[in-house]
Amino acid sequence: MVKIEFLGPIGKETIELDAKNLSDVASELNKDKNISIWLEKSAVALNDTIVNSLDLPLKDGDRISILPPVCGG
Amino acid sequence: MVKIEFLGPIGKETIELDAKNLSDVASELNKDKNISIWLEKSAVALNDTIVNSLDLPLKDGDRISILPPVCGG
Amino acid sequence: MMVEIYSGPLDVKEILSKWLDEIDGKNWGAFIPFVGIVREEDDIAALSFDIYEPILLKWFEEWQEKAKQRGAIVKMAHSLGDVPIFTSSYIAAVMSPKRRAALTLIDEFVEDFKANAPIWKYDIVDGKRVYAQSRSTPMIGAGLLSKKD
Amino acid sequence: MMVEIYSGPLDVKEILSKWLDEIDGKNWGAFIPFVGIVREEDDIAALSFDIYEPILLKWFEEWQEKAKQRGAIVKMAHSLGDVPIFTSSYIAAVMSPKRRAALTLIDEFVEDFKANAPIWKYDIVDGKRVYAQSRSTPMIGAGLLSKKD
Repeated sequence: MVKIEFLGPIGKETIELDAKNLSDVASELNKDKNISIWLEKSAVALNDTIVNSLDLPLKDGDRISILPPVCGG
Repeated sequence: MVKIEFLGPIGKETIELDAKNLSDVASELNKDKNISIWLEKSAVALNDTIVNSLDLPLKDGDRISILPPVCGG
Repeated sequence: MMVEIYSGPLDVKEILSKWLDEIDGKNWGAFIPFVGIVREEDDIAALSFDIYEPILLKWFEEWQEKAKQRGAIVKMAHSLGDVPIFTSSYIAAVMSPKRRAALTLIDEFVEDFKANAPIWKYDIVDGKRVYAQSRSTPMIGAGLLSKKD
Repeated sequence: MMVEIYSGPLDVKEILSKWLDEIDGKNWGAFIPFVGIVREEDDIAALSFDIYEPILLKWFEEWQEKAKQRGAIVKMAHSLGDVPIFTSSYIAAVMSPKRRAALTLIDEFVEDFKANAPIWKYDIVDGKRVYAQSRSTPMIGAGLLSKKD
């Protein structure tokens, strides 16, 4: 199981999923329209490191963060 | 008569000259080698306004400043 | 040297004084702080901020490393929660031996901060907290999980 | 708003505090000071400065006008006479509604200051005051009176 946390304004509780890689996560999350509209413009971190590939294998306990558009300052 | 003042590191007292325009001033000042070496890299102000032409007519009491290379800050 | 996160508005004088004390007696020739202040605009009473610290710290550490390679140091303070208009929510700074490097670095650091620091901004209007969506920027790599088909 | 000229080193905290008080309650979103500090280098004990105020004030007024056209304000403080190492001789600052304009303006303002403000720098080494010739820049229009033939 991996944890998915939704940061900032997405306003959704952390969920747990069975997923072998980020493609599985993408498939699952895109089923929910309220989440998929955020995914288009959100970056993704695996255990607090921004990632750029869907092929990354996931292991039990991994933590995935969804980061919507930012505006610090 | 016009006044010529030498600013910053030139270290020369103000002088007075008879001159109808800046060309006359240039001719006169270039006679002194200790001044002419500064003129190559110095800007010129007439009554505290930087000027860019030798043809400017001068009138009695005008004040010309010679500004050597700068380094503020 | 860490990111300094404060609850509510920043005490600009105190933070700048502290950073000035840090450079005292060192050989930095240029110190450039950038002070960001909440503007009165669109009837907002305040801005409010969420921060995801673990990734902010990594982002900042990478900038410390980039600055170090140029012989410089970067500093940063940011507010968490509500920050009323006319008060400061953000201070960045560069200390560098030389002017030119310092001016380039503060520009790059502040611009990358706006684009990639994991901080979310909200307008406080009539007591409500509204995500500043139109002023926000997708981070580098955004859209990875978006359905392409 | 005039150029502030001080005898000897600048009290950075006091000057920044004063400028921060001036922006308090106004709608400036970005305040960027540039603080120049005398570096320990080549055995100098201090730097020393001559200033030709009438032309410095004109130069500064032109910059105030340029800044105004961009909706911003520029500020400046500079030392006259001797300034020991590790103390400040120069502070410039920009106040602007927006970040991007402020970053561009402080860069242009500081660079033009170095090239065209009528200020002359001397190294104080072994009690002697030596013109910093190799670090100095001819102003725009330099060479007008040079003999061309």
